[in-house]
Amino acid sequence: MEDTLFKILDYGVYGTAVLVILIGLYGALVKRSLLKIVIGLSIIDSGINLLLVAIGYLKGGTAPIFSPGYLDNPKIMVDPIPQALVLTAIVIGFGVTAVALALVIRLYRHHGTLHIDEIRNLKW
Amino acid sequence: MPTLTFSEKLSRFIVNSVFMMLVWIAFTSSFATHELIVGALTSMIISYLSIRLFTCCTISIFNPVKIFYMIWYLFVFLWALINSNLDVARRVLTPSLPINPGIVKFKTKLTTNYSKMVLANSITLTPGTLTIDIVDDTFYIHWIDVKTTDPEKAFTDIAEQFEKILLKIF
Amino acid sequence: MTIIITIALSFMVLGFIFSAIRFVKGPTAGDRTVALDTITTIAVAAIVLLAYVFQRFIYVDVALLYAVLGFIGVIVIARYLEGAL
Amino acid sequence: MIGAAVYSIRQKDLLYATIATGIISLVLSVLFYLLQAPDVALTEAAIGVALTTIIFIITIRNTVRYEDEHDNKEKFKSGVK
Amino acid sequence: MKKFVVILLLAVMGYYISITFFDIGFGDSHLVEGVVPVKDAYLNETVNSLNVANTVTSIVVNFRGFDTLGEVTVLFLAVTALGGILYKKRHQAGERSVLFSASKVVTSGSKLLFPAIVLLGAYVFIHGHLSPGGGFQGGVIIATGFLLMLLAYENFTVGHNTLSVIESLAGITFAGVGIWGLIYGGSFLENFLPVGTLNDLFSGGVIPIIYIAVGFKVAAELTGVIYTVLHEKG
Amino acid sequence: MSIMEIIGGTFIIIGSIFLFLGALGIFRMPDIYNRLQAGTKATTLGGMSLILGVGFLEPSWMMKMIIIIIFIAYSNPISSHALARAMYKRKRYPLILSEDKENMDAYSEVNPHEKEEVKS
Amino acid sequence: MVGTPVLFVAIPLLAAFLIPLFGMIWKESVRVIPGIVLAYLLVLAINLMNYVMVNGPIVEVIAGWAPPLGINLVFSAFSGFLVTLMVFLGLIVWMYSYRFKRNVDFEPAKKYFLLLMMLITGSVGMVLTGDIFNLFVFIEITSISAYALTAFYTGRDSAEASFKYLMLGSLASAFLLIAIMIIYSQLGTLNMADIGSKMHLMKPAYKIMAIIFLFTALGIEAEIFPLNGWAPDAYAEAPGPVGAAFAGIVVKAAIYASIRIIYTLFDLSGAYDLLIVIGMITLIVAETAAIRQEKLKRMLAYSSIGQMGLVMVAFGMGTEEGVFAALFLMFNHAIIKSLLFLSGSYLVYNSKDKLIKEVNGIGKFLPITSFLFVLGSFAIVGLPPFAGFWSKLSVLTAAADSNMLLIIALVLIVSIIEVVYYMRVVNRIYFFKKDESVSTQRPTLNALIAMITLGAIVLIVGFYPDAVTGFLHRASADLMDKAGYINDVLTLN
Repeated sequence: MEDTLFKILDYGVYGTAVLVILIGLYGALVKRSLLKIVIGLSIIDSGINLLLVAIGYLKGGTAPIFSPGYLDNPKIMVDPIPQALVLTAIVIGFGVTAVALALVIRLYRHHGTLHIDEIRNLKW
Repeated sequence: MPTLTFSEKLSRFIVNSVFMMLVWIAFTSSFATHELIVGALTSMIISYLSIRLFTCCTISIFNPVKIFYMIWYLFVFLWALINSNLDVARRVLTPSLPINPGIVKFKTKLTTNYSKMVLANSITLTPGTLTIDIVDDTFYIHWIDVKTTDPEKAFTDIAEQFEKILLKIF
Repeated sequence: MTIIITIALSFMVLGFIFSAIRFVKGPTAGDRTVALDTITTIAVAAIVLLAYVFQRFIYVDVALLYAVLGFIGVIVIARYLEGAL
Repeated sequence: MIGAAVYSIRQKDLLYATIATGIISLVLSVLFYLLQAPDVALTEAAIGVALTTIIFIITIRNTVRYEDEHDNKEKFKSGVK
Repeated sequence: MKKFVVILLLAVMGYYISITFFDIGFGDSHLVEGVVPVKDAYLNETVNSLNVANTVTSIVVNFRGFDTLGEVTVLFLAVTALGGILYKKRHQAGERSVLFSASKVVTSGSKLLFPAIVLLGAYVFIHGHLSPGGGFQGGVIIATGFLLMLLAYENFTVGHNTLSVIESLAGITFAGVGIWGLIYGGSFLENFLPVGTLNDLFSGGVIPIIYIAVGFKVAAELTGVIYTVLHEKG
Repeated sequence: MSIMEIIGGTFIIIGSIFLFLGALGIFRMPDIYNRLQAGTKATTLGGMSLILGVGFLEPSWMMKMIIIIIFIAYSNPISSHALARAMYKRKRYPLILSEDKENMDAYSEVNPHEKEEVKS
Repeated sequence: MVGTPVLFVAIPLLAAFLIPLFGMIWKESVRVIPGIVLAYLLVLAINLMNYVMVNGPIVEVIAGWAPPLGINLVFSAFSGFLVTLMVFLGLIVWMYSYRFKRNVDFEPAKKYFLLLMMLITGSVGMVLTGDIFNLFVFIEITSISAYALTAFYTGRDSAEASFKYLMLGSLASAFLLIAIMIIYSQLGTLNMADIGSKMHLMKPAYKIMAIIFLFTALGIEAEIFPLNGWAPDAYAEAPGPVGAAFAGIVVKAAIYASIRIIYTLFDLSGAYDLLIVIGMITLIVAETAAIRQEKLKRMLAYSSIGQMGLVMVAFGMGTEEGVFAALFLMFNHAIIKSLLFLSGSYLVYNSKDKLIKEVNGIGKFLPITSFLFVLGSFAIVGLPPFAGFWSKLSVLTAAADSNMLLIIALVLIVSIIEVVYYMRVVNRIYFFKKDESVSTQRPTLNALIAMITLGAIVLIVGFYPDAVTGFLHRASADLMDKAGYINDVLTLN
């Protein structure tokens, strides 16, 4: 039972994460709507978080929580550090998304559109 | 927001704290002393802060008769839920989709908001019906297989069994 | 026991697939939200079942959270569709 | 999850894209859970289930719902925005 | 044309990232030979000298507590930035976030559920060192409860001053505990309380205190975010 | 295999079948209200029964399982009710198959129909 | 020793949480508290610098765990020098913007000063930290403050500039996280010294991937060429003092981080060549772009990017003279570019488009401000008696020592371009006729004091360069000493 589960997880996880990152990048770079760009950025964040957690994974491991019954075997626990980092990264990503959406609202208030070609006053 | 007398506040506070405490014990699933102390403190603080919000019932809810009716209601409700699921299964699995949907209405005798809410939830989970709106006393029900459009008959079909018990509880 | 859990999980995966199809097809926003709601419930069940598979009681907290908060997301969308927001 | 991501990028209606991000978050949370990271799954669940949705939806309410500007004008004329 | 170039670029990038990570390998130790990873030390110290069950919590709050301080600050800054970006000279009179209340089912339901959600949040951050979860998650849950109330009622308000007072007090608690550790133990955020026994509610020394402070702070901040954003009328 | 395991396994199988049927119902039903009907009921009971089954397999988990069940049973109907009301206000009128179109839609006395059907 | 380096982060954070509370009681406190904090930090920095000059670097440990486990802060001669510079500039910017434009109202003032303080704190944290993930957190603190400050004015384009910055910034943080994870998956640690000591074990392919991602990420913050799209817009649309803070503080921190990574973490020799090539391209592109600008602040921004390219080139030489020259350039650039931004924003105070032609003949109306601007222009192009001359000279000698003749030629050509566009502005200030439609604004007293302090420093360093070169030699020696750094951090306890 668990073996089949691990086989599914095996290489699919990295593949999924990389694909999600690429899709998000595509959305952020190609789409012309500001909201789509923000959605793309948040998708990139998801992909990165998945990648980070996948790095800390250990086959047959269990969560690094020493609850009763799991007190004396730290060897089978998955790596806790990437999880701690991802915790931080998720919260930071949320903050950035909120700020980005506030900027989108303000741009709309001034320009009356979200289309990036009509907003572009400043040259790159 | 209505102003509350002291006794009302006290009774709400007690009811609220007891419920919170039960929920806390369910969350922790443990009877260690520390957990119970912290749980009691937390539930008291929260119930004190939300004393205006949690207005479901007074201390009289601990009356044994009411508790008996509550348990009975639970059984009636579970029976209806299982029935409704068999009903859904039958409809979904039949290739021709035997449905005849429509919206009917009926009036209820319940007065408080909470009892209406419980009734609406029960109706939603029982065979073939889905509450769409409550306007004052009138329930508007989406019925997957309309048997009658007369409010009285619809009431007997859909909600009577629940309302009888709910009237006793609230 | 293993075979029972395998069967249950495969049923859930099938359910997920059907909901996903409804999500992609669904003509209105409401249909898509119904699909989201269903997927949330399936996820709650799956998380509890997997907690049993992994034999860790503390994992159940995740399911608890989804059970409590899952419907708030639906209400957000419903309130927007209602025109209240 | 990949499907939901592709969908939310390709969908013209931003509301549907937002609901799709909800599904991405849910699947992501289950994946974290499978990778034995309940802490992260809990965080992703708590943030993704309602908070992200509400800020996206409020932005949509304050701006436009359709990616294509022409669509918006059509909808605006017929009174449903 | 631009699309094509971007896709090509992404394909190249994706190829290189993929081969790197596939080469690193999934699900087993991929360290360079002869390196002792930090995680072993973390796992041992967590049980043996801190007596905290959840290693992730001990890392987030104690070993790498500085990151958490920064993270809380990021949220605080996000609230400030939202206020700054969406600032208007004066609010129009009668401006409401939600136009009308929801139906009776939703209002009564959320009224009943609200204390339970807050209790769940409290449970999550009080038990942060024993079970998954902690300050952030608990705070987010409480903020979601407030979101529910704000959505269901047209005239539910949250005191803006109360929020900022709670936020400031919680932040001061966090930084103050850190500075107390500096004075008492010699380094910032050092633990100065007895650590208790493993898997007991009162264990882990200073960790639960910090997590409770973080919980209050995150709850106040996110409620502030929701409140600010809800009152923004385009 | 003890008696508890048999009970738990039965509940789990029943639950998963109902979850699947709920999803199938969402897939097959013709309009949003019927989908909500199928979705809410079947998934609620399915989830409840499956979680109860796990509770039987591990009796010490029972209390938490019951609280999860209570929350599911409490919040699912609320959300589907809110969604149904929102869709009606959004002018997505229910599909009516029978001849008697006037009486079959009682809710139209509160929210009168408008001619034009709008894509939502 | 009077304090520990952790106070550089802890005290501003404590103050940031206190400001809303005090703001309810006494409204002026939202302006006063950041000033007090920055002044205290300056005193602290100077004290710690004195200590470090005598006793060697301070390594501070957080939460009582020795470095591979806990996070550590390093206050060495190099980082301490930059911290002192940043805190000093922060104080100047604070004094300048005490009652600047929108800061008069209570709510905006509260947010402005809070964000400004956090911007400085984040940059200081970036310089001090010895942990690679902590670096990420501080970068995020800095960038969020920067996004909000860029969009601080409610004009049309400020939000656009800020959005552009935000987009690139989030890509940067994504890349940074990927790089961190590649390194972590191989070495199992996040501490910079620990990574540095184990880096030779890593496979070269991974090293290249990691350094590409790291460099892309930090390059966005440090305005390196293909990634500097955000910079001119952000500089031009942000409030004047914030532009100075960007040029003087944020970019310095980003440069520090990338240099620390290349010098201490990695042992790739190709990285130095990469630095030189990228720096040269940045230099040429930015300076040629600067000459075409019509807006004053955009011109200054492109000039700033060009200077950063020059700093990169100097670091890329890899010799101790090169590092010394780069540090000298950074110091001069921080002081002079801040002076230019501060005085320049009074020159175009009331105009809407901030065009260069609007400064015509302004020398008669604002004599002191114009004089300071001209002083800054002369100094930055490297005319002999001013500060910029010595730094350019040191770059040239360092290049000559390493036999890099191409760099010498390049620096000379670029200097000529700089002379052209700066002298154009100076020419307009003094020898053109005033356009009557443009109204001028006299600087307030605190702004004047701030600008004059900077001008005085420019003059002092110009006539007496030995005032800083001692520190700089010490700092550059410190940067080159990789083994010493690793030893200091890892042998704690």
